[in-house]
Order: sequence, then C-alpha cells, then structure tokens
Amino acid sequence: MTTTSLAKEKLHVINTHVHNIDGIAKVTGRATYSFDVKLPGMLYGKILRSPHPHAKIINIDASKALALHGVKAVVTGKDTLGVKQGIWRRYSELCDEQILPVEKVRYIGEPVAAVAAITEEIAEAALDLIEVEYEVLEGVYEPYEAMKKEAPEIHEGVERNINVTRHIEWGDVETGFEQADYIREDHFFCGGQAHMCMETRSAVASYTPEGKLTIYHSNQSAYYMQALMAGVLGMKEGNVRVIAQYVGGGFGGKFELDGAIFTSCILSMKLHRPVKVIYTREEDFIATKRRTPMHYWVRTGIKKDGTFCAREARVVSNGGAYTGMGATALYLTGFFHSFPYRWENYRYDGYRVYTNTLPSTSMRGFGAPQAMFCSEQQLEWIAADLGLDPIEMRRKNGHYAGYEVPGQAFIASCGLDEAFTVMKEWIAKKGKLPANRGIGFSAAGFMSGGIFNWFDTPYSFSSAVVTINQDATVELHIGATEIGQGSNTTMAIIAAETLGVKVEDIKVHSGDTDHCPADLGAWGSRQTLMTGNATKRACEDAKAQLLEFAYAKMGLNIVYDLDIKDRWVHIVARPERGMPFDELVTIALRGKDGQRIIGRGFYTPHRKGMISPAYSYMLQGVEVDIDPETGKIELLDSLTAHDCGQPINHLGLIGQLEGAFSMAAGYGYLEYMPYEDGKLMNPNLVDYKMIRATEMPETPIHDIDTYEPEGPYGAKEAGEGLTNPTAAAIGNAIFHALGVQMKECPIRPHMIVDALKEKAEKEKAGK
Amino acid sequence: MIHDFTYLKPGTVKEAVAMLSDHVDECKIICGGQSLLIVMRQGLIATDYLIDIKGLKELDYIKYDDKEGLKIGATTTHKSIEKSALLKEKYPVLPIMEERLASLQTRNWGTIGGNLAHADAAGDPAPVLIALDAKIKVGSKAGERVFELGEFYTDLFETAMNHEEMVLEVQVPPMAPKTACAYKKFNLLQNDMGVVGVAVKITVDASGTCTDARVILGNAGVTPVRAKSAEQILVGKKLDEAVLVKAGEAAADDADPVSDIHASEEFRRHLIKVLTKRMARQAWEQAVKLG
Amino acid sequence: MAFKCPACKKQWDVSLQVARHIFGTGDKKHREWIESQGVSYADLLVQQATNPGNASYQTVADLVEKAQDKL
Amino acid sequence: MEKKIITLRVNKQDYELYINPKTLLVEAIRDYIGLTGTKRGCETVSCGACSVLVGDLAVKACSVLAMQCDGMEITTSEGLEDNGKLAPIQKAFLDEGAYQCGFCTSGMLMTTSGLLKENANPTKQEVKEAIEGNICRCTGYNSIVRAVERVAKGMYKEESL
Repeated sequence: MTTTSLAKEKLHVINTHVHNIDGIAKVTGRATYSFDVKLPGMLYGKILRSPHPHAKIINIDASKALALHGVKAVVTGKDTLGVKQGIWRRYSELCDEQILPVEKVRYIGEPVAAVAAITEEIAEAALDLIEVEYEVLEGVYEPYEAMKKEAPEIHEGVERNINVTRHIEWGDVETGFEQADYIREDHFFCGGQAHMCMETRSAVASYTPEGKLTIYHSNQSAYYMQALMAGVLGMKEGNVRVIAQYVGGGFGGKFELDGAIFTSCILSMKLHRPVKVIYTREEDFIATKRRTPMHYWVRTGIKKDGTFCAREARVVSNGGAYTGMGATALYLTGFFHSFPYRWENYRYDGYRVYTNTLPSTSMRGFGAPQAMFCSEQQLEWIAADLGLDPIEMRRKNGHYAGYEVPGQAFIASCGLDEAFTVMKEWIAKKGKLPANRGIGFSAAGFMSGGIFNWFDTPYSFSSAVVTINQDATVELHIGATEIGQGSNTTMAIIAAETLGVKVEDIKVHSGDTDHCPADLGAWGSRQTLMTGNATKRACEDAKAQLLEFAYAKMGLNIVYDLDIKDRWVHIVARPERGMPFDELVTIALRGKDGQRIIGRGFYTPHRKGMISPAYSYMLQGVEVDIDPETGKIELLDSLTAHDCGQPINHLGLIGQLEGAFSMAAGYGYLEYMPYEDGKLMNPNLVDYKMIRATEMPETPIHDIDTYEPEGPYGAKEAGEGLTNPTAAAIGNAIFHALGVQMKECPIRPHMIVDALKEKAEKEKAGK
Repeated sequence: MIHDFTYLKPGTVKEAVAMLSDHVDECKIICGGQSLLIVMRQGLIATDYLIDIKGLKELDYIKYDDKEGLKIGATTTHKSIEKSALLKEKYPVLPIMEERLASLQTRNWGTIGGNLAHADAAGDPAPVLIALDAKIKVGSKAGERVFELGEFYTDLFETAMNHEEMVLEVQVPPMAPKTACAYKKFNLLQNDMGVVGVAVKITVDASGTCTDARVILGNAGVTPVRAKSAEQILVGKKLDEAVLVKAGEAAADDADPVSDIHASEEFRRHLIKVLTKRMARQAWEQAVKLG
Repeated sequence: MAFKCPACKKQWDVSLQVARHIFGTGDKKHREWIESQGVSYADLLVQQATNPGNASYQTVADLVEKAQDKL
Repeated sequence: MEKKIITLRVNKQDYELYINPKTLLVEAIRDYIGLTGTKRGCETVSCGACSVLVGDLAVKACSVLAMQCDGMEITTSEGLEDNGKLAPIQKAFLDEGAYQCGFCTSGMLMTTSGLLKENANPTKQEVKEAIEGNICRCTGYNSIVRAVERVAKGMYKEESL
C-alpha cells in the first residue's frame, strides 16, 4: 500500500529538513542532564554493593561509617518499606525486586546500603566502613544449571528457578512438518549486551517538609518512575514529581527503578536535603540490567519449492536475579521469531530462568535481535541446502499488507516486497567478491508500541494537551520522554503540521510529571505512533475550536472547507482568501471571554491484536571482510532498506537507523559479557568493546514509501527494529565468505578460526 | 578515589631528580598521565608526592644524526613522533606504530617516556623500539645510566630503574643498510590495546638472504618477549612461506601469554604465529627493496 | 471433540493444545491443577525446556483427557 | 596535601581556582567553574565525553590534572560560540543531526574542533580516526563524520567570523 498522492501533497512540515528542537541546547553545552543537576545544600550518595552472587544479609553495622566526618546518613533495606516491586504490576509474583534487599542478595553488585555525605569522596570512603555480615549461599549462573533439582533456590518458592514461561502457537505444527520436504534443526546461543548509555544512571532527589518528593532522573518514562516510586515509598503519585528533561540515552535500560533513584529518594526523605547519586561506569555495567542472553533451539520445515510449512522454537533465557522487563522480552522474542514471514504453523515455548547474575531485561529490539540472529541465519542455510535463491525464498513467504498473523496481529502496511527488490539490486551490483569477503542480509520487522498493559495503568497510553497562546505560539504538553531519539521534535512536527503553523511556534513540554499528562514513555517504539496520535488529536481539537471562529468571522458558505497552513487560515479551494493565524487566535480569545484555546488528545490501542497497532519492515545488508587466519571481521559496506510508513523527521530517521546499525553490529561481533562465578569480567570501556567511528561502514538508506493507517500521518516505528537484523546479516556474510555457520553471538575471532579449522578437518575426512 | 598527594612541579631535570631523591619511595612521576591517573583513581597507586614533569621542555625533542642515531626526549608526545617528518623518513615504523597507539586525545597529551616507564605489557612502543635495538637513558641525582631497552623490563609494570631514577631519553642506533622493521598488533578496534603485537626487524644482503633479525612480541608475556628461536630460523635464509611459517611457530613457542577474556593463551599463540609470519614477510619485502 | 482446560475452562479441539495453554499460562491456578494430578509442574517444565520432543506436553495432555469427564 | 591556587583560562575568561592538586581538569571545569557541557562517561579514559581543547589540542579532561593546565588556554563546548553566534562545527552538527541524546556531543565537538585546527581539510578516514576515542551510543558516527566534512568543505565560511 502506498501513500495516496492527495495525502502526500498536504504535508508541509512532515519529512522536511528541520533541526531537532533541542539541538542548540545540545551543541552549545547548555542541555542539563540529571547528571549535571546541582541543588542548594545537596549531598552526595554512594551505594555499597554485594560482593557475593548469592548471600543472606545477617547484619549490617554502619556505626563506623556514620562516625566519619561529613557522613550524614546510612540506609539499608531496613529503612525501606521492603516493597517487592517490578514493572509487571498486574502480576504480583513477577514483582520480585527490592532495590535495597532486606534479607538476601542475588547478584554481585546488588545494592546493600547507601551513604549520604557532604562530598562524593567522603561517601565513597564511608562505604569501606560499613560492616556487612553475610551468610554466603551457593550461586548458580547458567539457566540449564539453575533448572536442576539440586540447584540453589534463588527466590523463595520458585521451583527450579523458573521465573516465567511463554507459549505462542497457531496452525497445526505437527501436520506442517509432515508436509515439509526438508526439516532442519539448530541450536544457537545469543549473548547479553550492555545498554551502555553515555549518561550512567543518575538521580537527584529532594524531599521537602510539605511532603513533596522531586526527582531529577535519567529515565525513559517519567510516569513509570513516578508510579513505581510512589508504590515503594507508600506515597501518593501526585506527591512524587519526576523530571527527565534531557536523558543521556536509554535503549530499553532506563524504564525500571534503579539504585540511583531509589537510594537518592530514601536518603533525601531521611535527611530532608537533596541527595545526588551517580553511577560510575563500572556500577552501570554490573548493577543495572542487560539484554537477555538466550539459548535458542529452532526446527524448521520447508517444501522443496521454498514454501514455509512449519516452525517450532524453544528458548531458555538467562533471566538473572530478577524479572525486570524479561517477561516481555521472552514473549516478544517468540513472536518476532516468526517475522516477517507467513508461517501457517508456528509454535514457540519460552522459559526464563533465574540465575545469580545481573538481571536481564529489555534492550533495543526487545528480544527480537536474538530471534533474528537464529531465524535469519537458519533460513540462509536452508536456502543453500535446497539450492534456493535466499531472497526469492523469503519473498515468497513474506508478510504483505492485509495479512493477518493468525490470531495475533493484523498487518495494515508492509514494504517488505520492495525491500527485497532493493536488496537484490544492491547485491547484484556488488558482483563477484574477492576471497574472504561476503555479503549477508537479514530481514526483520518490529512493532510500533505494545498493546499490553502489564503496568496496569488506568490512564490512556498516551495523552497530549495543546494550548494556544495569545501571540500564536503553542504550548504542547506531552508525557513522552525525550531520550535522544528526537520524540520532542517528532511531536513538534506533528503539532505544526496539524495546526498549520511552523515548528518554531511549538514549545514542547515533556518528561515532567507535574506538568505533563501521563504517558507510558519511550519503549517498544511506541511514542511516534501513540504519542504522535495523541498529539495529532489534541491539535485537531484545538484547530477545530479555532476554525469555528474563522467560519463565523469570514461568513462563509457552509460547504467551504477551511484549513491552516504556514500560519495562514484560508479557504481550501481559494487559498488566497483568509487571515493570518495570529489574528484568528486573537478573535478566538475575544470570542471565548479570554479563555485560551486548549486541545486535548488521547491514544490507547483498541482492537489491534495482541501485540502492536502497526509493524515496520526492513532488510539489512552488510558486506564483510574476514581475515581467515585471525578471525578478525571488518564491516566494509551496508545497505538498509526500510519501511517505517511516512517518515516524520528526515534527519531523525537517518540518525535512528544509523545508530541502530552500530548497536546491532556491535551485538553481532563485539559486545561480549563474560561472567565468571557470577562476576562480570569486563565492566569498563577498556574491555567492553563496541563500534567506534573507525569500525563503522557507510550506511546508505533506502526508505520505502508506505502509509500506515493507524499511525499519525501514516507513520510507524523507526530505529528500534533495525537493531534486529544486523547480527544475522553479519553471520550470513561470514557464511557466504567462508562457508562456516556461526551459531553464537557475538561472533568472536577465535570462533571463526575454530570453525574454519573444523571445516578443513571435515573436508579432509570427507576425502 | 585518588589518594591525596603533594604536587611538585620541577622547572628542570636537575630539580626533578632532586625532588625524586628527596621523596624516594613516597613519590611518583607523572608526565602525560594517561595511564597513571587511571590506576591512581582505582586506588592501585597511592603516592604522597607527585612530581609533574609534563612541562619539562628540555626533554621534548627528536634528534637524529647519522653517527649516533635517533634520540627522543622523554616528554615528547606520541603526536610529535607520529607527525615527525624525520621519523617518517628514517624510522617509518615508529610513526606507523604511533598512529594506532591510542585515541587522538591520548596521543596528543601522552608521552613516550611515560609510556616506556609505565611498563604495560600491552604497550606498543617497547616491542618496536626493542626490535630497533633501542637503549633507554635514565637519570637520578647520582647521574645517568643507559639500559638496553630489551633488558629494561623486569616484570609486569616493573623496570630496572631504581626509585630515584626517571626516564630521560630513548636512543635508537641508525638503521643498518637494507634493514626494515614492521609492527602490527591484533585488536578488535583500530586504536585499541593489542591482544598481542609483533615487531620484526629484518636485514638482508644483496642476494636477499636475511642476515639479521629481531622478533619482539608484545603482550605475550609479562614483559616484551624476544623470540630468539624465531630469529634463528629467519637468519641465513630467504624468507619463503615455509621459513615464515616455521618462524611463526617458533615465536608462538617462545611466547608466554596469559588467558583472559580477550583471548585464550592458545588463541594468543595462534595470533603470534600469524602476525610473526606476516610481519617478517613485510619487513623482508621492504628490506629487499631498499638500496 | 473439544477439550476443556481443567483450570480455567477454556476450550480447544486437541488435548495437546490444552497442555500447551497450561504451560504457556503458567500461573498459580494452572500450576496447582498440574500438581493436583500428582506430577511436578517444575519437573515437566524442565523436561520440556531441556529435551527435544514433546514428552511433557503429552503427559499433561493425557491428564487433561482423563480429567474431561469430571468437568 | 596542600591546596593550590591556579589560573585556568577557560573560553577566554580567567578563573582562579583554589583546589586540591588531585583535582582533574574535568572536575575543575564542571565542579569548580560550573560549566557542565563537558561530561564524564567513564573512569578509564575510554569514552571521550570529557574532551576539551588545551591550547589547540584535544585532550580528555579526565586524564589531565587541573594543575598541569595552570595558565593554559582551555576551550569547552560552551566556548565555541561567539556571543550567541554558533561556530561552523556547531551549525554543521545541527544540519546533519549529528547528535541524539547529546551526552557525547560536547566531547565530539571539541575533538573535531581540534582536528580541524590541525587539519582544515581532513579525509573521511581522518575524521573517523580523530573521533575514534569518542564513544557515541546513539548516532553510529556517520552523521558526525558528515558534519565535519561540511565544515571542511567550507560550507559555513561566509557565515563565520
């Protein structure tokens, strides 16, 4: 489905070249993050962390720390209400984490106590003076070990440490396999990945005697933080104000409570003084959360002609110590493992297992990068086994607009077919490659926000309030959280387009729970579609109110349509006839006895299936050079073919796609989180490797033109989904270059060298 | 957190060594500090006095004459070495090595003396300079001493200097005719520390036979490792594939690498084998081309 | 014929589907029903997660079939 | 430990600071002078978020003692503009969208400014190598490279000072 030309001609602001509205603040060093906040009388907090992966807390003696000059308070779990919290609030058994545990610690780095002092240095020195008596318990670190009968129990009453199970099924899988000419089974392992936000977790909390708690916090959802903190503190949500004005990255790691916000609040409430807690980079690595490591087993049945018959997948994930967003990741990996293909018969079983390691959670792609690493590599190998063209085989089975994923989702817009054509041309143009060089690609799709409400919010998923000022400037209040993805700019563009004014007329207020309506925040690629719809509706509401006055003033025939474009209110059929926007605003103010025009908009998806109101589609191609002797991978070139519906912000779209590529490529071959006895072995940026400028190839982008009816102006997700295909694309490039199948990511050099050795030995034995 | 210290800033080398002698055992020298400040922040080094020699202009030089060879002062920055036209001509391996030593900012501020004195097994300059038969001049109140750089390193982060001494200068003899040196480290990110590094210097005669060789391995032991058995294989031969492979294998045997998250001991040996073969070939090919 | 879930009464054509539903839901109510049949929910789950095939599902499906009369 | 008085000339303005000698340059700039554009992202001289110019050279301000810069000229991202007029590199970052969350941006601006002072017309590869020591988790770097290329091409020449 493509955009109708009528709809397209109407766009004046959308998809034009605009600077992000917070750009000047960011390029002049004026943007202030919670990391930078300094309040009068502010104290500094530091967190004492568990050195044990699994231990009972017997006693904590803070007397020596409290005696240190400059120390103002020490808090432990006993100073809290001991509420077990979690983001799956509808399911109490999944609310399993006390940020300051009372009885036992479950991973190395878990907070045990926190100190507030007049300087960060004194607070740090005080940590050494807190004496904690532990009863060390046996730890378990791998899910298959943790499921054994003799494994230690990590959470009381959770048998075999099985935290969550998820099951997705449609069709008749057994019959599907019977129809297949060819069946293939593979085991894969996908590692964890650190979010590695440039701004580490940081919070400044200030509790004042009127009973108000104000928190500056680096997060992806100010509303979640407000609600969760109110819950753990036993306060009313309205007395908790969370401000997240500028946030130094999120990537799925900043919408659960963290130690920084929790301890700064507890300390501030105890002292009635502002307290700031900033994580060091090491703390950010060992004590936040990570992408979920997953063991995947995939069985696929296909006909000789390439028709997909059936697929069955089973996942065992390393959940780490707590649930976090892991339950959703376990579900979404299973759903997106089917993407973007029409499997008539599909079955997925996921098992999330507690271990004594860093909790795992959502991270950009939300389980789908793991799913695609396995799915898209296996499909490539199948195509090779059957002698099929890997593009045509996929195309034949791909989603299309109008397709329904049985009982799960309806696909209203889909640019997949064109993406295959674009990829095919790109690969053909590359011609014959030199030795040790390969091209790989992978397909993927992703959601535009989740329909599920495990958080149990009573509010609309997104809300917006728009107020028109006397001078024709516009205040847009949204609860969306700007974390660098450009959502404030996206909303300003949508508002300007809808109201018929310029982007610079819109002032966006977001990320402050005192002044903005509730919104679920920045996760699951939801804000463009959901907050975008709310913003559009709010502006339509305000515009309709304004136009009533224009009709009255201009005395028009009722059949005439009025519209506003570029600050000009006019008759659609006679654009030269009209009045300036600011004049209309003045007329409306007079006509309404001085009341400002206020528009309100809301969005909650209804009747849109189980998962998401809309889906984006994409193909990622990469050209890779591999040194077969050392196993070193070099990314030479890439091509992204991408369908995000109608792009809203041209620059923002490119930035999101390029950024997703770099993070996903890092997941494919660099970003490695090795644990030894529950201890992360590389919690710093010297030893944790990620893509830097010198590793980044060119990233040309082919934008596919589609129109998503559920999205604002036809828009849907961009920038998270592209995290999904890249690791598989790298794996496929290696397969084509060297003929080896890489079943573990990140794909590290020794694995390639070993695989080649094994291949050579097999060939030798074969002769 | 950094342990408190008294900050001392000498104006001359003479003042610096006097300060060293006044505070032996309780002082450290900082120059660029690109590595030192990290370990001080981690609390691995706590010192009562910090002597800052970064501003000592008298040690900031690159000098060369055909007789004595090259002299680089201790406070010369990596950037100066990398950009030196003189070095690009006389010792091209040095600027090539420096370009990949670390980030631009670290190369801008960090110094060759600081790098050599820090004695990190994964440092790039030491293996290359040892391959070039470099010497290192250190000084104290008592006078100056010169070490073969190959004998300077005694253990992880340990050198043969005593606590009253500081690095003054690195000296490299003139390159023999028909001699070339090549260096490469294996890493995942371009300017990262090497998982291993290999420097090979080859001298050939008119017939192309290798008459002298140095094979120095970086991050293959607690100090730079001289792979003597690899050198012996190379000398007296024309370096065909079979010789190169054998030399690589010998170097891997000479190495004593650790296992860590970046590579197992076995994989490090494998990488040394590959890099030795490649660097020996590269140096030999360059040497053969020289007049 | 249709098979009902003994825990929540949802209905499918095949007993194996009911078994999958029981595992996939995995809440207290469904766990308790399995336990009430004298088998360990956790054991079955682990068997299913770690071994190829569908032995655990089959076990539960058999129990579901047996339980139909009483529903 | 004896506190010392030093003078830092930051963004063409002299600041006299009375500091513990172990104070890092980044701490002096952020905590004593109060210019928070310069960020910190690691403790291992790895991320480059704290990059500033000392003289014309980009350095990481977390790996330099403030004492070592006594009397020196320092430029931070706040010092790039001239009385509200943006520098070419800042305009180029806006035009290319070479920032997202913005946390690495100050460091990126200073590193690339340092590069352009040394080499007014760098190749793409030279730009990449120059910012290799700066981590950006958002953009994937290519927009930053394009921004520097715009300045190198002289696209903001008429507008600049």
